[in-house]
Amino acid sequence: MKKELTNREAVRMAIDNAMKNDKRVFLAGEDVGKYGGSYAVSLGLLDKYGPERIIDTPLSESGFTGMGIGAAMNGMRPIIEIMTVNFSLLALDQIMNNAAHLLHMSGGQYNVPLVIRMVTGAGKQLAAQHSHSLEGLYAHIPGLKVLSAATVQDAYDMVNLALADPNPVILFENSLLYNMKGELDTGAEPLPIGRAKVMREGMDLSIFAFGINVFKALEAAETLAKDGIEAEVVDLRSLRPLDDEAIMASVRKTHRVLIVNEEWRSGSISAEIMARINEQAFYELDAPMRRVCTEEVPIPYAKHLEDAAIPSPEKIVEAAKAVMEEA
Amino acid sequence: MKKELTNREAVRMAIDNAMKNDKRVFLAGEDVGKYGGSYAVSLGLLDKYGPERIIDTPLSESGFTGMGIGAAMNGMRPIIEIMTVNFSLLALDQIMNNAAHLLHMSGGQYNVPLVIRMVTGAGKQLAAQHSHSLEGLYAHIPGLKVLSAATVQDAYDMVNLALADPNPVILFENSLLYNMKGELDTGAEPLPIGRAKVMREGMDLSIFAFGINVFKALEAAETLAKDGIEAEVVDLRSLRPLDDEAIMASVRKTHRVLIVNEEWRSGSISAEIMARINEQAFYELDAPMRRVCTEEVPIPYAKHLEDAAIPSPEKIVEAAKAVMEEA
Amino acid sequence: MSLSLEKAKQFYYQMLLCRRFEEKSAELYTEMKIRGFLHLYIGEEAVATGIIDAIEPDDGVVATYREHCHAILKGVPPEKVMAELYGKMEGCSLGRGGSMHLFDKEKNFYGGYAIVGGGLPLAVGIALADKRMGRDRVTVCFFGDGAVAEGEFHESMNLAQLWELPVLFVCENNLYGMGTHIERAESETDLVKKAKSYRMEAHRVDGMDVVKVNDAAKKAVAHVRSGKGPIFLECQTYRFRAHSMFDPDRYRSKDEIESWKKKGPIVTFQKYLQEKGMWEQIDAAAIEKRVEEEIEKAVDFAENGTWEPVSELTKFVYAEEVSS
Amino acid sequence: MSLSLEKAKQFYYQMLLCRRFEEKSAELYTEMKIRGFLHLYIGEEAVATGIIDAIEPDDGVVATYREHCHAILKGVPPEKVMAELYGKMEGCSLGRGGSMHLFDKEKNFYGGYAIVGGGLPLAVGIALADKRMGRDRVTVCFFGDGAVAEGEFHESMNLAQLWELPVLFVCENNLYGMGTHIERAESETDLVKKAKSYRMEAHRVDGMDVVKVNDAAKKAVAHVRSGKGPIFLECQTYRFRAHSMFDPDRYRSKDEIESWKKKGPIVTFQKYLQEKGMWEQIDAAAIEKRVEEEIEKAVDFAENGTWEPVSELTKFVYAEEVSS
Ligand SMILES: Cc1ncc(C[n+]2csc(CCOP(=O)(O)OP(=O)(O)O)c2C)c(N)n1
Ligand SMILES: Cc1ncc(C[n+]2csc(CCOP(=O)(O)OP(=O)(O)O)c2C)c(N)n1
Ligand SMILES: [Mg+2]
Ligand SMILES: [Mg+2]
Repeated sequence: MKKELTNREAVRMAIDNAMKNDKRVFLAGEDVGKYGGSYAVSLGLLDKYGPERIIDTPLSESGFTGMGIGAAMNGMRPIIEIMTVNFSLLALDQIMNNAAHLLHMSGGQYNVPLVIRMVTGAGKQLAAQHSHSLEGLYAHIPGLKVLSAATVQDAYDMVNLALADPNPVILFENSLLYNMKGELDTGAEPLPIGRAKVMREGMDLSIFAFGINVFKALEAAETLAKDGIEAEVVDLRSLRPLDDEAIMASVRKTHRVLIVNEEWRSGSISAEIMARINEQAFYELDAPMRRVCTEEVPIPYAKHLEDAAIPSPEKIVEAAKAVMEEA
Repeated sequence: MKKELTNREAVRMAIDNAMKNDKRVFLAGEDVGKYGGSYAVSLGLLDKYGPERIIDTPLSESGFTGMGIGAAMNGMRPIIEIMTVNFSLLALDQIMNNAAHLLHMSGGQYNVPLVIRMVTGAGKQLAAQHSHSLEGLYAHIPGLKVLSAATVQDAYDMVNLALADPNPVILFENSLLYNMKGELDTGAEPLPIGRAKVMREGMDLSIFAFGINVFKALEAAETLAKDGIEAEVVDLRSLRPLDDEAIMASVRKTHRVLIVNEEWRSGSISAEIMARINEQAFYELDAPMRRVCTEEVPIPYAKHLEDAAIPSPEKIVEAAKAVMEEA
Repeated sequence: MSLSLEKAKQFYYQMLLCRRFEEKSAELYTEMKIRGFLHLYIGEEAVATGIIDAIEPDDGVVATYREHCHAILKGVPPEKVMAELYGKMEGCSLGRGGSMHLFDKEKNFYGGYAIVGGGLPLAVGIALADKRMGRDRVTVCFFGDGAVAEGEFHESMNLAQLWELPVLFVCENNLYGMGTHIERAESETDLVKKAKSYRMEAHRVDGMDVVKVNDAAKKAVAHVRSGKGPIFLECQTYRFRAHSMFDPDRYRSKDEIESWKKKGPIVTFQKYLQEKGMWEQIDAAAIEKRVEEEIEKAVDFAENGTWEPVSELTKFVYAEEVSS
Repeated sequence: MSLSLEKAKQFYYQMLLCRRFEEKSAELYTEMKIRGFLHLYIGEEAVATGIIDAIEPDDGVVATYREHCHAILKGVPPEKVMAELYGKMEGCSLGRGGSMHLFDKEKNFYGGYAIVGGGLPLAVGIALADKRMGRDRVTVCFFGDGAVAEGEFHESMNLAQLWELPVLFVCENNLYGMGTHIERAESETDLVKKAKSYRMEAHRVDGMDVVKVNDAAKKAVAHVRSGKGPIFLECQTYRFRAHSMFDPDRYRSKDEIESWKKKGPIVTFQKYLQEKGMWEQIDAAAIEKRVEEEIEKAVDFAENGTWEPVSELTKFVYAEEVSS
């Protein structure tokens, strides 16, 4: 069945359906209940499922994330909402040392079917402590799967994919996308974890992006098209595992690469993608790869400075042109 | 003055001198005092400086790291020892959101002259939760400086460099190196933060490494030399900032690159180095770059599995040969 | 102990300044002059007013993201705070921090911190430095009831008491952490008991009554300054506005809010002054006028401020020189 | 309440098995058969013995890195524990975990955790799942006095009590976190008070006396199982050996250690049995022999175990199938 709805509604619908169909599923996090979710994602669910399954937690990120891990070890399918990725650092020990490592260190006995949702990204003038993008940090950790939704379809599908997965899955959601509308086909087979998606075909260069930057890249691609440059825009979707096959297929087609992501440049996931292309498709490259990332600066409050710090369609166009101008 | 001593003694001596010469310096962390330091680095210092300056802390990584930040904001020069990097995740919020961001978010008012020392690395059969290498994670954070000592000289110099720096500096120490002897020249001008060091000259390929892997790379280089391959081994030393100039200089000389580091491969600092070489010296490359990292697995306890997980001279030799065999 | 006329005027002026400053900020927020998160302190002014009055300019303050008033009361000029909310270079954090990150080193205002609980360990460290360096200073650390659930609260309480550091912990218990009532966040809602479980001296005070807060603060500061170790003060208060400008405030009743407004800090103080026969003497109208002028000045200052050139973006990521 | 002969034999056997198992492990460590960190429980056996006896096989246990005895007492065969210490595939964690990460899902042994405090939130979650799924189970969570300083302790205590979850928190207070005496780590050394500050029911018990521990545990487990919420038990005990095999044990006096050895759990229990006139009846020599045989068997088993092929290295990073 197809319908149009917002990203926010898509996530909510997926959680709602899961709660309805599987008694093992619960949602826990700060203000997911009575407040309705800090970004209103879970609005209305408390009334429907009650406080035993829509669990408002105290401000104890480490405690309630670890709680989710324990519940997952003991047969449930928790969805833990960490309000934003900025606060997830307080829970990182639990996520890395327990959720991600338990299966291995127990010799295969305890898998952790846990879903952790968190809001990521800058762009709302929330300054240094509330604007992080740390996708690459999480994608570095063996044992985790890491997804980032751009489209409404993925916002919905990824909740389901994550819940169906026997491993801990991190879902990144960008609050700036929550109000974006799109089409959802609830009957469609979801594109699995580990698969990227070509959002726009093009022969001249490949732009790899995920989350909100998919849209910035698409906008840039339109501008580039006016200058006769046909960019292929690939939504990476799955940051761990990365879809090497799709990435290399696009590189083999275009021979030129631009990566767009909102993390601080150094050591961000853009570096890993460049590394893999170097390893797997070196001879396909006609020019140095480039990247548009966030400047290496804690995000400033002032709008013009924040804008200057993060990727924009303009910067993408400029970088794409630079890639094209190389020998 | 030149003398031979161990890595552990070098670190201790540097701390000791700093304590002696600057009343603002103190050392705080778990068991740094009465126990003598979990790796005996600070042995004897409690007797010398008393519990006000050699401060045994409770198990409160976030609390005492944040304490160090506050003390640094208020005129002191704290050295915080986080027993191992594995436990530093509990303090990561303080390190990223406070130590690294304070100067910027205060508009330049509060710098944080804090030194954080931690032991890194695997190789001691300490299994999944006690064997991390997370240098790249820290090197990703703007506002921090990140150093990794391999030699006795650097073990000593880096403590001094870090203490003299007005910014928060993370010092990684590998406990497997603590007993290694080397020559220390206390009179020598230390190589600054941000500078790599060529440890062995070679024309055929560049091997970039840091910490314990410098020695594995040097060992591999000897083996390679027997097969007529002359590897240049570069000790990166400073992981943030990276010494782009030295890296590119070596690439321009050898045209072939191998990176060795003990982090999990994906998203490790090896990726960033590859990315920068792609960006800054793409046309200098004669072959795809390669890397020897830790396998993407939580470190297993069993020795043979742990050995198989982490870099070794044999793996480096093999990878170097593969780099050389390319077109 | 009765208040001097001078103090009475000062408190009334300060609370009114805070109130009007934030009312204006809210207005400017809807006009989109101010952006990001804006957390208003309206209803809680007696706490910061009473506490900060009890310390010296040389003493330090560590605050949260709800810290406009704390900054102003600590001496940060309102115009610099307003310019900060605008994101202008003339702001107290040069426009980099915004509402949640006000700083003023000169005034020993150690900043607003937006990670709940994140400021507490810093306060411990600032106090440790003072103690080690033999300085006579006190550090006041403000935080909310919600922060009490964070591990960092616990670690900080223990460290401060263990090392007997000169910190005054001020818990602004406004009953809610965002939309979560303390009853649903804490198994023990008597926060004084929590502090006592670290052997810390702890008191509860009516946070709507500036005189009571001030009395408690003066005693607490004297204790802390004398080297007897930290103190925990729970100030019972209430926020009249939503958690932030984004909050639709669905989780509490209008009645609850109204009943608290009746005991609001300004009304309460007014009643107190009337009882003491001081109300006429303070000349509220003159104060209101003075406040109005200051706010106007602050807004003007902010409006006329400059935007930092984008070329300066990466300034202040690293300190260049070795600080002494 | 007097102990049955059967129980007496069981406790003596269990404590001796623990003791000898670890003495053997220490030996094997010096022979380099066992590597990594090895944390011995010697001196503290009465705690795990008394507690774990009070729960059912279906109940869960979450432990620390000092958990050989907890695993064995929870039913993990000693040979599987020994094989794990060897790093063999036949180990209870297939050789991947080692001493600090023993696991046995079948026995509801949820594992050994090496990040101090890291197991507590898991215990909260395990118990939450039981409560939500309407299961009658109890989860016992062991941790040391050192863990009490970690933020996770605080967060977990609050969550467990707030949601009235079926967890029994057992604090093994052996006075030291590595080399740091509790007096130098906690501003309040009465740990029962800490638990009470969360409104949690809490008791202190002599952790050197298996009978007392067992009595307290039975009461606590009954309370927890009945749905009345969590309980905190502080067991006062002492470790006779160094913190780990790496620890030169410089931070405490020989005298202190000796004085505690005099009240060691096995000696204490022996005295108890003598007083009750049961000592002869339990036939200590037979038990000693049985234990010896078991240890031998465990070592043989471990010696004859196999090394997992290196090709399997990355197995168990991800679960392949959707678990049901
Ligand atoms: C670690 C962390 N978790 C969550 C948030 C989001 N958040 C901001 S304020 C707040 C409520 C804090 O309540 P309280 O401490 O009582 O302070 P108040 O806002 O009532 O003054 C929350 C959940 C945050 N900023 N930091
Ligand atoms: C978070 C963390 N910090 C530090 C360590 C290193 N460490 C291991 S055990 C230990 C002492 C723990 O003491 P306690 O909780 O009393 O348990 P005990 O060892 O006495 O049984 C320390 C500091 C660790 N494993 N985890
Ligand atoms: Mg509050
Ligand atoms: Mg202990």
